Amino acid sequence: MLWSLLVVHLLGVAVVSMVGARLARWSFLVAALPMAFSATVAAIALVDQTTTRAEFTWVGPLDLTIALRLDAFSSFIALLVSGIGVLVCVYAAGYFSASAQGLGRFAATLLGFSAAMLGLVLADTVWTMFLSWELTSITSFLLVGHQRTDPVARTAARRALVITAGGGLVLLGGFVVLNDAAPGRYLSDLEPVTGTGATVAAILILIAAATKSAQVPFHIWLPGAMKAPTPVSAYLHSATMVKAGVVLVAVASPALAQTSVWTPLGVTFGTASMVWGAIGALRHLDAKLILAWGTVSQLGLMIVLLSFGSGKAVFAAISILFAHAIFKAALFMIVGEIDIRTGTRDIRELSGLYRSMPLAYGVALVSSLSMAGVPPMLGFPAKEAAVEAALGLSGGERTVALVAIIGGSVLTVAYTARFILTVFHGGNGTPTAVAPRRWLMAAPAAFLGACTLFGFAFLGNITDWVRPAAVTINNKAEVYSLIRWPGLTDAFLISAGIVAAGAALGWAISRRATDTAPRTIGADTVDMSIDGSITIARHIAARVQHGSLPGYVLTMVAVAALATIPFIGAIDFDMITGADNAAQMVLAIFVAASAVASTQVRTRLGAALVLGSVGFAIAGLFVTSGAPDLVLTQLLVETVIVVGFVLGLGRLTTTFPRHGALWQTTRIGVSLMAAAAVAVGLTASARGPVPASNVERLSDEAVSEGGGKNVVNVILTDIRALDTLGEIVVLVVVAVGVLALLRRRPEVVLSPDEPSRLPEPTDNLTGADR
Amino acid sequence: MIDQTTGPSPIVSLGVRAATPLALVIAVFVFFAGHNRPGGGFAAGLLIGAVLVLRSIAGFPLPFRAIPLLATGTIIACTVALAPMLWGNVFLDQVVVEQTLPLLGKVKSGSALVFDIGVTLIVSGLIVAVLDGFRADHLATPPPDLANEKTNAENSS
Amino acid sequence: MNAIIALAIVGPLAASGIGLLVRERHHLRDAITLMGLSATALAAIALLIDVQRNGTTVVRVGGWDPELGIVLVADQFAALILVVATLTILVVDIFAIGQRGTASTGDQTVVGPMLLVLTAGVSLAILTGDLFTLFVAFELILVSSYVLLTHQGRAAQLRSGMTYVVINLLASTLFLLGLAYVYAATRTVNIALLAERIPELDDGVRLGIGLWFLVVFGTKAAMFPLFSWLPDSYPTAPTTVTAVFAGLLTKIGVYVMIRFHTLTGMDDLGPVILVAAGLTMLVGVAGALAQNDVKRILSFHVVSQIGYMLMGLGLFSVAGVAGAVLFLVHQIPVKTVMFLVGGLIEDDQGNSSLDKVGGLAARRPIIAVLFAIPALSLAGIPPFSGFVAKLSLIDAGINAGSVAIVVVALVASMFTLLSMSKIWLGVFWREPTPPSEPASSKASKRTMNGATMAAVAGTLAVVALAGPLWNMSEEIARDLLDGQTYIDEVLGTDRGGVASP
Amino acid sequence: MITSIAIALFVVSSLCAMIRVIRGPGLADRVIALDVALVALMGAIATKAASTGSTTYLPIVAVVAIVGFTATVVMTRFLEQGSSS
Repeated sequence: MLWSLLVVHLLGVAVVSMVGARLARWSFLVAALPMAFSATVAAIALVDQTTTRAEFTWVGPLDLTIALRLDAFSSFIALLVSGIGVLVCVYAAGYFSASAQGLGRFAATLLGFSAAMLGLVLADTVWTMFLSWELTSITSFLLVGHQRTDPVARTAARRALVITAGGGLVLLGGFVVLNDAAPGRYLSDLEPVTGTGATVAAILILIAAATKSAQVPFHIWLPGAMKAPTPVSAYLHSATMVKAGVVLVAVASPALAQTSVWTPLGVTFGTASMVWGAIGALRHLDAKLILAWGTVSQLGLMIVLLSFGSGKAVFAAISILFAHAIFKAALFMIVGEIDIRTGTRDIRELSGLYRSMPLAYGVALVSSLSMAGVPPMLGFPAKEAAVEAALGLSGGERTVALVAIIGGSVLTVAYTARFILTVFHGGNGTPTAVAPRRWLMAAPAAFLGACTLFGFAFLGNITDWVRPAAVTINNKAEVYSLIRWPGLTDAFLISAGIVAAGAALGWAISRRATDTAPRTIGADTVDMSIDGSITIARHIAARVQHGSLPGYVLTMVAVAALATIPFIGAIDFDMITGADNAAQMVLAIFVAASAVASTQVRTRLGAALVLGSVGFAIAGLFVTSGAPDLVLTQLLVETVIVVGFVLGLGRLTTTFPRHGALWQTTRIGVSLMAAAAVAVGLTASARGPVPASNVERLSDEAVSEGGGKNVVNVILTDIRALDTLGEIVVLVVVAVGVLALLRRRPEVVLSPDEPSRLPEPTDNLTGADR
Repeated sequence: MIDQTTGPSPIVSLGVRAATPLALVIAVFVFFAGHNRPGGGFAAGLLIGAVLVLRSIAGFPLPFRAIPLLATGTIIACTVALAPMLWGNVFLDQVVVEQTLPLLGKVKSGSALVFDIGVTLIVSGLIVAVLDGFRADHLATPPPDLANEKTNAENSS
Repeated sequence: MNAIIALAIVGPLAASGIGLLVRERHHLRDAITLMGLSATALAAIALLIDVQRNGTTVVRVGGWDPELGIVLVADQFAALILVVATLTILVVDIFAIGQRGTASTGDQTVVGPMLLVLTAGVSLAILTGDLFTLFVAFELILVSSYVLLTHQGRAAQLRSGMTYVVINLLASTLFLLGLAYVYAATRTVNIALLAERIPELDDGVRLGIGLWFLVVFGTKAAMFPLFSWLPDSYPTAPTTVTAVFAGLLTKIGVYVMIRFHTLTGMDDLGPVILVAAGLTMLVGVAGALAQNDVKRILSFHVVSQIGYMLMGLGLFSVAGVAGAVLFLVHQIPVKTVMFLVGGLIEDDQGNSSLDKVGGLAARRPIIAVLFAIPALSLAGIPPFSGFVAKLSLIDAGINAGSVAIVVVALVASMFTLLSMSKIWLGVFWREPTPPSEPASSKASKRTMNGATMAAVAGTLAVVALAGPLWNMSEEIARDLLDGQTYIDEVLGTDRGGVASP
Repeated sequence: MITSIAIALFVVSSLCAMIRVIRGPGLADRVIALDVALVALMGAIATKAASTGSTTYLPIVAVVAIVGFTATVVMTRFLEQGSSS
């Protein structure tokens, strides 16, 4: 059953992305179908209060299980996600013009996002949640950057991606730690844990939640994301994605609320966001940004309540989450409608809209009152519950909670008042010119407005839904309910004071004319640190990837030489003897002398010949060791190499280029290091005791099994014939390569201004000989 | 000083002609000697290669193309590697046959010897390829007009 | 099974010989290449099935005793990697055949045979139980890849080919020296015997050998600070070649490193490997961020991702090594796909520079999807294969208490995503740029898209099979770290005369 | 005894030639010197073979003779061309 939800969504994504190009904006209506289906399923589960689960094991030993659970809490949130999704889709069909491009893709992505969000809500294991979490980041990146030719949208999308996906990695760390600390299989039955692991997990999970739910200081991506088309803002940035952090905190709190950091850190995040978000909402001039900052503030309130985690607080948080989703989606829709119908969202240019857009005004007013927590709107009992919750705490927590909630709420009322006053009542009296109403846009907003209004009438039913949801998080939430008229309680008096103070403040601020649009503090910092890390990366890359082959070779040789350090201690000095006989000694000295001499020869051919003499002398060493086959091969190979040099040298300059003294010294130094390293390595590894040599056995079996007296030959053609087979194919490839490379006229000739990365400058490497 | 336009002197040419069969005989000897003495397919291949280098310098055209030689060598070696499996043995297993050949007397030859033929073909093929690739014939007959060639190259690039 | 192992190694070699003979007849040559590669891939699959059912197969080549001759060992690790590797090469070859219809230049006659030799080298490197044969396999891989790298004969290719071949030949030289050390100390190059004898050596010698081979294999694997040859050479090569290189070559280095360093009990090198792993991740990803061309970005990612596998190895725990094995399995197809997509972009636009290409998401949505899946996988975003692999490594890291490397891994992941978004923003968004002229034929586009899709399907298969793959990886890791299983399998439990004195 | 002296003399002459290879100064000097060194080496091997009756090293002499000759010819050819262009 639960899988079918996701399957239907994914099928929808496939269908919409295939036929979307033809359907244009009607593809949103197709995309609404799966959402409607899951909304129905969620609603049924909510009303029946049933719990359904589904799971499949992906990688058992890693605890990688994908499990879904539709219970009181998740069906409640899922209903919000899918229900508002349906409305947003309808709204989007009206929002976009018939000629807009790429709507099929957009609708498919929106549906994909909805599926991810559904997964996140239903997740019952950490990895299900993480998977959905990351998918929401990715799909929202695509949605925010919908206007892909607009650089501002691209930057905003990148910023959102970096912050939310970065938060995702923090979450990954948090979940791994949590999995270790709290070895429960399902999120729904995590036991409370404490200790270092739990504390680390708590910190990481709260940070992750803060990035997603746009909590200060991670909120900076949210205002930028307003660049997205308004349906996206209405859906992602009010009702759903930003709630992901809240859901995470809610789900993780049973396990982690006992840790010492949980409440302080969560409350800090939340309070800061409440205050700073509200201040932002009071400063900005773009109606949509005002709402976005308001969202930051409201989310802060939910995080504060969930962080306190008392029964009342959880109950209040879920109530606010519910109310907020409804009124904020409606408000975004209205702002989008204003944008489409007047061509602007700047509050300085809007004038007298309360007359020219009466329906929108009505909906906005209802929703705003709900946001401010004024009866008879849904927001009122929710806010009331929050104040009650604060009053229900004790000691220092009570003070902190009261100050935070009262302060935040006053500011909330203030920016709400400012919003209504400036957007609808502002201006010079002459109403802004307004295009005709589009019913597809107006209807969903109106529906949400009605919900806010009628929700107040059906508080009993809503309580029946919210309470079990809250109980899922904290089983002490049982006793609370949303109350229409509480009487003159402390909480009510406080609420009344909040509204009065906030309204006055809002009115005062809305009178003040501000001319310059404020900037989002910190957004530049993010962009700068992204660009800055790219710059740093460039420096690092230029350092290590300098393109000089001799440099690479030197690095490699030096590293190899360092690798022989452990050998030094293992050298057995007693074992070292001189030569076996005089000839060996003479030849060895000669080899060394020739090797040194080869570095002093200025002409290439000369160097080749001197190296040849090294080879011949080594053949002599083989003679003294009684290895005739090696002598033969060595001599042949040396000769062929010299001949090859002669043939090839026609293409190079005849003399070596000269180098600076420093370079020369470095090269000599590294060469000596390499020589020492090889000597050390061989001396050390040849120390005893070694297993007896198997040469005897080799020569016996070579004759008996291999049928040859020449052991070397038997080794080559029989015992290790596979190696020989490999090596002769190497020769074949070399031959083919020689032909392929040299027998063709080169397409490009090295131009002199290109920096050469070759070890030696060459005049005619590519062999332009025809 | 040799006249550059006509290639090497008749003496070199004659010397090379004389050396060719001699070297080839030695190559055959070395090839068969390999089983019990220094030598084998690799040395034989290099010897044949040396002959080819000599001939090439003396102005004789190369008698083979490299790639067929290389390909044949590879196929022979691989066949020898795989053949024992037809008889249900491990691959690259050795099959020894004893027989008497003219001049060489009693020779114990096995699949290793066939394998060695592959080695020889490939080694000499490599040398042909190198000669071909480096256009060793230029060493024998220098381009008619080096200066002219250079200007052509510059014009075309 | 003996026949199948032989087929996996000698088969492609023989096919390359035949391919060379008929190299001028394009269709025949392509058919032979395709057949050779398919046969190898089928052999690999058969091998994996057999190993699953009947356990490790050991072939004593030519019937010689392991003390003297060569053994080929098809254990689970080898069979698994062989399957992934051969399938990858097969897909790339199909892509290459499709590309033949495009404007790409160069001597195409040798590509097929060289690809076959490369395959044989890879098979040999994976299957061999002998350190010297491993050297031979490396040589096969090196020379064939050098020819593949430079066969178009462009100046930039020749220049980077020089870097490639010089560094790798130097690595071969170091390998030979390492063989000398090993043989001097233990009188054998058989890996099973080494697994038995190396741990008994004097600590100095043992660590010296371990470090030395770390340098050798590290160069092949492009480990910091030995990776510089890779980003210089890969981007210049033709697409198909880079795809194979990126998918396979460095991974073979990692494969042998995992095998050698675990079997010979180099646990005390763990910290060194971890430091190298962290630096590899960070420097690699920094390099990627700095680039402005798709292929160059991807090349640096090859380096960066190596760090993750090294991390798994460096932990020297069952979970860590298993994570490294799983990461290896995931990386091979993912890296290949990414470069194939780079090839598709190049085919469409004539180049892959972020500054010159744009708007592909609108014009060629298929390419966008084909890019997005492996890109997300690379960044470790679930549900793609990279996530499972990365999760297993991070889990192992935390369990081992190596928090520093976990943090580095996460940070590197972050930057990986950032650089992927850089490609996305540059290539797929922005104003569309006109396609290159002349456009490739429909048929060749279809083949190339099809091959890329098959490879993407491969990466998705890793996702779907993550469970069984993890179980296999864990078993592999346990056997590697234990060592005795491998020794017994290769040498036999009753080894009268073979035992070391 | 005689054999030893003969071989020693061959080795000494070979070494002398090698010194010429290293010191040069001209390319032609090096080429000729390398040839001399090879011939001396062949002489030494042949003497050894004659005195012991062992034929083990004889193929080497034959091969080295042919190959050494080839190498010298090639290098001469190269020198010739180098001087002409």
